[in-house]
Parts: sequence; C-alpha cells; structure tokens
Amino acid sequence: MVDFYFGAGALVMILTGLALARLLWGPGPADRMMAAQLLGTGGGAIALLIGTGSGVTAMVDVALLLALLAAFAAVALCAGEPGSKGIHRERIK
Amino acid sequence: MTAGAATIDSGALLVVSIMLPVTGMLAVIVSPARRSEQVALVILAASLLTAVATAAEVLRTGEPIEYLLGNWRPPLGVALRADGLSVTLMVMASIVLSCVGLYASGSYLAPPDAHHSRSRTVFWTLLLGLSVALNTAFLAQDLFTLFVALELLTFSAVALVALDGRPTSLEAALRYLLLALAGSVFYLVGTAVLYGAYGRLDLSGLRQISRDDLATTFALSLMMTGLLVKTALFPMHLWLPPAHAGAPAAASALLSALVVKAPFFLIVLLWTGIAPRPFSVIAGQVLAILGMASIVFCSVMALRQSRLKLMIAYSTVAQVGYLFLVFPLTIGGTANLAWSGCVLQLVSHAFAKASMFLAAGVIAEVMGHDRISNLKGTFHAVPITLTAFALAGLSLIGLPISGGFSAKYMLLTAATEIGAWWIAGTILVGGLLAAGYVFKVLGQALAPPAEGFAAARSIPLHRELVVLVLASAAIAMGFLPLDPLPFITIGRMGLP
Amino acid sequence: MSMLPDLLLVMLVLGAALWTVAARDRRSSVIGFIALGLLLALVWMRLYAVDVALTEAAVGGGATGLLLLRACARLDSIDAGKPSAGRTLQLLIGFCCAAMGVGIAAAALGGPDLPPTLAPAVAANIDAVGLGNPVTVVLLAYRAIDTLLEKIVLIAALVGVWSLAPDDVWGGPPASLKLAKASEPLTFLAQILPPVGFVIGVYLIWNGADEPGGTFQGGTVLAAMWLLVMLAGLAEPPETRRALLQYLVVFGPAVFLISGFSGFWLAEGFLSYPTGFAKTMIVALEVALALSIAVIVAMMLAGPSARTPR
Amino acid sequence: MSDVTTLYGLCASGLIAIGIYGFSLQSEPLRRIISFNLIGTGVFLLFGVAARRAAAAGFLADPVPHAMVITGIVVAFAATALTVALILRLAELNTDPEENIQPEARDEKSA
Repeated sequence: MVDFYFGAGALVMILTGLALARLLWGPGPADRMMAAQLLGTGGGAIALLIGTGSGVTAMVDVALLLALLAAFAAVALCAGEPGSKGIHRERIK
Repeated sequence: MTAGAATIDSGALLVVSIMLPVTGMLAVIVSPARRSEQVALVILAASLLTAVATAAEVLRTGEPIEYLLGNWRPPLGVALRADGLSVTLMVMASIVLSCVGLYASGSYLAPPDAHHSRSRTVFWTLLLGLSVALNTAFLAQDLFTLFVALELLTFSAVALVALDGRPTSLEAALRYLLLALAGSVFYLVGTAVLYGAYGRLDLSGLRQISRDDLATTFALSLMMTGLLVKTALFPMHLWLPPAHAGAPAAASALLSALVVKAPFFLIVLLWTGIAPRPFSVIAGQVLAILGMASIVFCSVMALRQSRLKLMIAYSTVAQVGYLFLVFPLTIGGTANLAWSGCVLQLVSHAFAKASMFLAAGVIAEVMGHDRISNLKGTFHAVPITLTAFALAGLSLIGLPISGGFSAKYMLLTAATEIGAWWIAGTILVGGLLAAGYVFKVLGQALAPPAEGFAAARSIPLHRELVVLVLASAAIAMGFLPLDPLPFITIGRMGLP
Repeated sequence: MSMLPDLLLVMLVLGAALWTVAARDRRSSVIGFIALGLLLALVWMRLYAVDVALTEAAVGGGATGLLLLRACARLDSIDAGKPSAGRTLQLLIGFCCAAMGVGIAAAALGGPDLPPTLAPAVAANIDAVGLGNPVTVVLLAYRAIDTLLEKIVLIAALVGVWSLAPDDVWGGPPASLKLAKASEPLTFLAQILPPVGFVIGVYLIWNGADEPGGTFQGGTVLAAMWLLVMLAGLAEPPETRRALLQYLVVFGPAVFLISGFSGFWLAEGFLSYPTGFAKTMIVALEVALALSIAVIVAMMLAGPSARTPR
Repeated sequence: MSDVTTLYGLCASGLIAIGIYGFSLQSEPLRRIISFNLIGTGVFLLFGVAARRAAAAGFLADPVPHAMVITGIVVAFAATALTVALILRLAELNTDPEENIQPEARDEKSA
C-alpha cells in the first residue's frame, strides 16, 4: 500500500513539474495564474499522498495551507502584473 | 539548578541588561514623538547603571555571573554569562550609547514639532535596538542566539545609516545591508554544520567536545568569513566608509565605535572557545595578516580623503585592524599582555572614534561643510570640540598618555618579545600614518579664520561637552598601569 | 520505489532554483522563487518537519512572494542591470560555488554514523511544560529568548521600513494596495477567501500547542488575508501613526516580556513558567504574539507611509 | 532512510551553491536579495537534514533545529522586507528628480 501512495505521489509530482514549467515559461499571465493554481492543488495532493504513505497525519494541514495559498498567489500574481502600480506608467517597448 | 540558585540575584542583572532596552524600544514606539527622547534617555541611564553594577559584581566576586534562561540547562536552554571581558565591553557600550544619546538630545535630529517626528522616533527606537543587540552579543552563550543578535544589530544599524533619506545614504545602506546579510548567512551555514556534527550550539559544551575534523574547520572558516564581512576587515571593508560617512554624525559614532566590535567579539569567542588547535594557529595568522593589510591600506586611504567623515571612517577600518593582531601574539608567554592590549585598543578606540565622529558632526554644522582643505578657523569657532578632536586623535595615533598608546605599547611589547617583527613594524607604520591624517586636519583647523568668517550656527554647550567627555575617557585609559589587566581574565574560557 | 518522489522533488527544487538565478527578467525570477517556496513545503514534509513546512508555505510562497511581486511591478520602468561579469569570470565564480557546495555537502554529511541530537533531551523534558508539539515547546520554553528577540528583530525591521517614508508623509497611510485592474472575480475572491483564511489562521495558532502549527504560521495567514482585502480595494491600509496600530505592534512582545519577568516571582526565573500553568500561559502568549505578528507582517508588506496623514 | 537525508543534504548544498553564484554575479539588488533567500533556504534545509539524521536515535526528527529554522525564516523575511523597501525608495528618489532637490539642500546643515 505504501508503494502505491509513493507511486501515485511520484506521478502527481511529474504532473506538477509540468505545471511548474507552464508557470515559469508562461507565456501569458493567464497561463501563469492557472499554473500557480495547479501547483497549489498538485502540491496539496502530493502532501496528502506522501503524508499518508509515511504516516504523518498533520500533512493535511500543509495541504490545506497550500490550497489557500494557491488562491492567494493568484491575487499576488495580479498585484505583480507589469504596470499595475508602477512608479512610472507602463512604458511602450 | 545549583548554578541558577546560587547566583539568582546577580543573574537577574544580566536579564535586565538585555530586557531594559527591549522595554525601552516598545515604549518609544507607543509614546508620542516628543516623549521618545525622554523615554530613551531614562532607559540609557538605567542601562548604564545596570552595566556598572554587573561589572562591580564580577570584580567583587572575581567570578563570572551565569544565568540559565527559563532555568533550562544548555544545550537545551540558553545561558547568559558575564565574564571580565564581556562586562568591560558592556560598560563601554553603555557609556558610548549614553553619551551619543545626550549629544542627540534636544533639537539635534529635528525641530520638536509633529511634522518632523520621523527621525526622532526612528533614531531613538533603533538606538535602543543597538543596545539590545550589543548586550545580547556580549552575554549570550549560544551560537544561534548570537545569530539573532547579529541580525538585530544589522537591521538597526542599516536603518540608522539611511536615516537622513538622501539617495547617497540609501545606496550606502542598501550595499551595507546586502553584504551584512551575506555575512550572516555564511555564519549560519557554519552553525548548521556545527549542529549536524555536535548536536548542540552552546559555547561551553562545544568548547569541551570540539574536534579537529573537516566539519569543524570548514564551519569555523565560514563563520569567521561571515563575521569578517560584518566587522569590515580588509579586503571586505568597501561597504563601511560610505555607510559610516553617510549617516548622521550621532549614528556614525555608534556604528564605528560599537557596531563593528560585536562581530569581532564573536570571532574572539569562536577562536578562543571552539577552534581546535592546529586550525586556530593558521586562522590566527591569516586574521593577523588581514589586520595588517587593513592598517596599512586603510590608513593610506584615510590620508587621501578630502572629506572629514570619510577620513574618520577609513580610520575605523585601520584601527579595527589592530584588534586582529592579537591572535598570533597569544601563542607565546605574552598572551595576557597581548589580550590586554587588544581590549584596551577596542575600548579606547570606541571612545576616541565616537568622540571624533561627534566632533566631525559639530564641525560640519559650524562650518557648513566637512571638506578638510577648508577648515580654517574651526578652532576659533568651537574650541572645546577641536580640543576633543585633538585628544581623540592622540589616542588613535598612539601618543602618550592615552588609551591608544597603552594598547599599542602592549601589543608592540608582546610582538617584540616573541620576535614577530612584521607585526611590530606594522604597528609603528600605522601610528605614523595615523599621525599624518590627524595632523592634516588639526593643521587646517588650528589656522586662524579667514576674513569675514562666521559660524553657520551655534552649538549647544552640552553637545560639545559630551564630545570632550568621550575624548577624555580615551585619554584616561592611558593612566592604567602598563601591565596585563587582571579583570579581563576573570572567567575567560579557553585562554591560557 | 520510495526514493522516486524524493528524487523528482529534488530535481524540481534545483530546477526552480536555477531558473530563479538564470531567468532573464526579474519577474520570471520572482515567480521561480515562489514556485520554489511551494516545493520546499513538500521537502520539509519529507524531512518530518511539518511546522517548518507550514512556515515555508506561508512565508516563502505567500508573504515573500507578494512582497517581491509588488516590488517587481513598481520597479517595472527601471532597466534591469546586466551581469557585468565576463564569461571567464562567470565560469570561475561558478567553479568556486560548486566547490563550496561540495565542501558543504562533505562537511554536513560526513559526520559520525550516529549523529548527536537533542531529540531525547527535548522528549525527556517535555512533560514539565505539558504541550504536545515539541517545536512549540522549543520555541516558547527552552529557547524562548530566541523567539522573544526574533519579535524585536521584526519590530526593528518594521521601524526600518517605516523610516523610509519621506518626512512630510510620516505617520500617514502606506500607498494604497488596491489593484489597478481589480476585476470582478478578484473582488469576489477577496470577499470569500478571508473568512476561510481567517479560520485556517486561527486554527493554526490554536493547534500549535499540541499539533504542528503556531504563532508565526497562523499570524502570517491572518496577515495575508488582511492584505487580500486591501488588494481588492475593500479596505485601505491604516495610518502608521494610529495609536491602536502601534499598540497592536508591541502587544505580543510586551505580553511576552511581562510573562517572562513574572517568572522571577511565580516560577524559577526569567522566561520560566509556573508548574501546572505552563500550557495556559503559552497558549495565551501564542494568541497575543500571533495578533502582533499579523499586524507587523501586513504593515511590512504594505510598506512605508506614502500619503499625508489627515 | 539515510539515503533520503543524503539526497536532501545534496539538495541543500546545491541550493547554497546556486544562491552564492547568483549573489556574487548579479548586479541588481532585487535579484541579489532573491539569491540571498536561496542561500538561506539551503542553510535551513541543512538544519532540517541534521534534524532528520536524528532518526537514527529512534525519533522522527529533532525539533530543536526545526525551531531554529522557523526563527531563521522569520528573520530572513524581515531582511527581505527591509531590503525591498530600501530598493523601492531608492528607485523612487532616482526617478523623481523633485524629491532629490530638497534633501540635497538639507545636505549642508545636517551632514
């Protein structure tokens, strides 16, 4: 059973890795926001799977926090949009 | 329990010396800006009394004071410990902090109206922050607690550098902050490695079990490197002159006199307490070589400066270099003499340098600028300040009778006795160079004023007197007998 | 098999770290850093450090991430500095850093087979305090001085941040956090998320005594929720000169200080708790500290005053 | 289990090395503070690995380093916040010439 949890954890890890690639390369802000969400949910899933696999029940709290922060990160990404509160207004490149 | 019960009363002094300024910080934040100065001055006076009482207790019993926080024994808990050296430094720090506090009282920072309360609130809060950090650094017996103290020291110091809000000051503050953070993270890597190797971070425990192996050597090298960045020894000194020169004079005095001394003190703790034998010998040589390079290189740089405050800042790096000469001198039979010289240098430099920076502040206000080439008539305008500057200068050069003379004499004697001619030579060359930069200023300042000279503004007498008191303290250290100081060996761990 | 997730995780962490350093523009670098924070929460979980995992997620992924992203947006018009070093120097420094990494790995992993540890000592003394979470016991009993000083560090840094305000706006509110492009979904999110987050924050604080969690994690979550409300424009940052705000900032540390000194009379000395009351006192202390932490973290993220006080 | 701690020990060393590389080569303050955070993360992981190695003594992990790491993360956050505030203020002063004039005039009297 433990092997199953770890195997599933590894699989979700690969999927999360793909989300990470989307987050880093973008290209658009929408891609990044969705990827951040996926990273949060995927991270939560990994926390639950591996936490159960290694018998640490408090991992549920980590999963909970990751899910909450994924939503927060989406807003943070908005706050970090170029020009949203720039010292200079957006400069046309 | 036995140690805690036996010294419960004197141990409380150690707790109070750290927690008094903590209380002060919290009080300054919630009190209105016009009250912040009074709160801070009361706390500084009480801290000075506590430090003196602690020193008196250590002197009286001839034993170090120990206190177990929360009554938990190290390595689980954290101990505070005051020995001869740490109480000396605590008293020194309290004196300098109080004097700078008096200097900055009144309308020095800003006119006392609501609109200009920023610099007042910030200055007094962070002055007390420095006091907390310094006392913790001198007393705490745990490598991680010392890390937290170092960070508090850095944050308080950085905000003081940036206090006047000019872009140049902010740039200097940013550069200082980044390098200081790099220094702390190096220190922390070493701490992590030590914890992995020994499973504890208390100094007394580590002292007993430290081994001569890769992990220890590597960890200590990293920690010392980090601390060297923070104490600004050559070649990691570049951040210091702009930071110390860019701050308001009252802050510069604290930075040069006290802030760079705490990392040095930690290096001494590591070197005497934890470093295993073959490593400590090599590290001592390297530290001394860097110290010598600091003395020569930064004295020359000081000589070449055209701004008074930059000159004094370069002089700090040079004078801190002398402290590092002590390490190779403690191998032979002259260890106590060398340590006494080092401690005297540390304390007399703190007084002299604080006085000099405060004097530079007065001069800049009176003359309206601080260009050395244009200081004619300064003596005529502020004779007391200039006298103080000259006295502090004597101590920096090492002319008798002054604390600086005694310190350099002791280091010189120790060096010649074990035949370390290279160190002896550097001490003499450093003195000559210091004479060069001090007399360059005095020669200008003592000249009669030019036609039509008028002071830009008048200086309250109490500020000039504070400058004189600090300089006199540096001179007064010279009246101590030229023998090893007995009290700094009280309870010193790891010294011969 | 059981090593596979770990191996993948380490690769992702190092990949994100490399991206953070090598990314072309600073925004991509910051995003890499936030992703790293989320991944590290998983690493900490694998090291059986759930308390640290929660802290890393709340601070690395949440607070620091928002701080850096906002900084990016405000620095947007300023040209990024190019690394001035030539290729040879880059290689040289890269080589030095690699050597250093190898050295650290050798020093940290080469120790004795049965590494020394304080875990048995912590476990042996934990009954005297009566809390179930050993990390909380270390933070608030054995090494309480570090935690107290850490709060002072936070306050010093907050005063440092505040000190960067221009003289004429000192005491006024920080710049509005309201997003220029606050869309309807965002406002909706800012309305429904804070109550949930508030509950989670309080849960983390309350749970911290016996289970993983604690003051800083909970306090940061509370701060994040307050910021969310400000980002959506539903509330404005308060004036920094407001007495209530200043009292909230010093409240937790002051309670800590008083409880520490009370140990002189009620227990065995400074920062020691009276027998039987340790748990009650620590939980009360945690609540007070979390309140102050939430305010301090939120004000640090909001930045120095930028508008004239009324 | 020791294989896992070794793996994470290597990961920590890697993070430190990458962070130092970034810190020494980058010229932009914001990028440097991010690199500083990378180094810090690596150091904290080293503490975590040391804590986990205590598993040999029959415990899941040693809570003392965990507590130190939590304190360390808080301190690193404070450092980052202060640095970012400095960077932003400096950028503001450098892009807004009007702000520059007034403090320069003050230069003379408050040196």
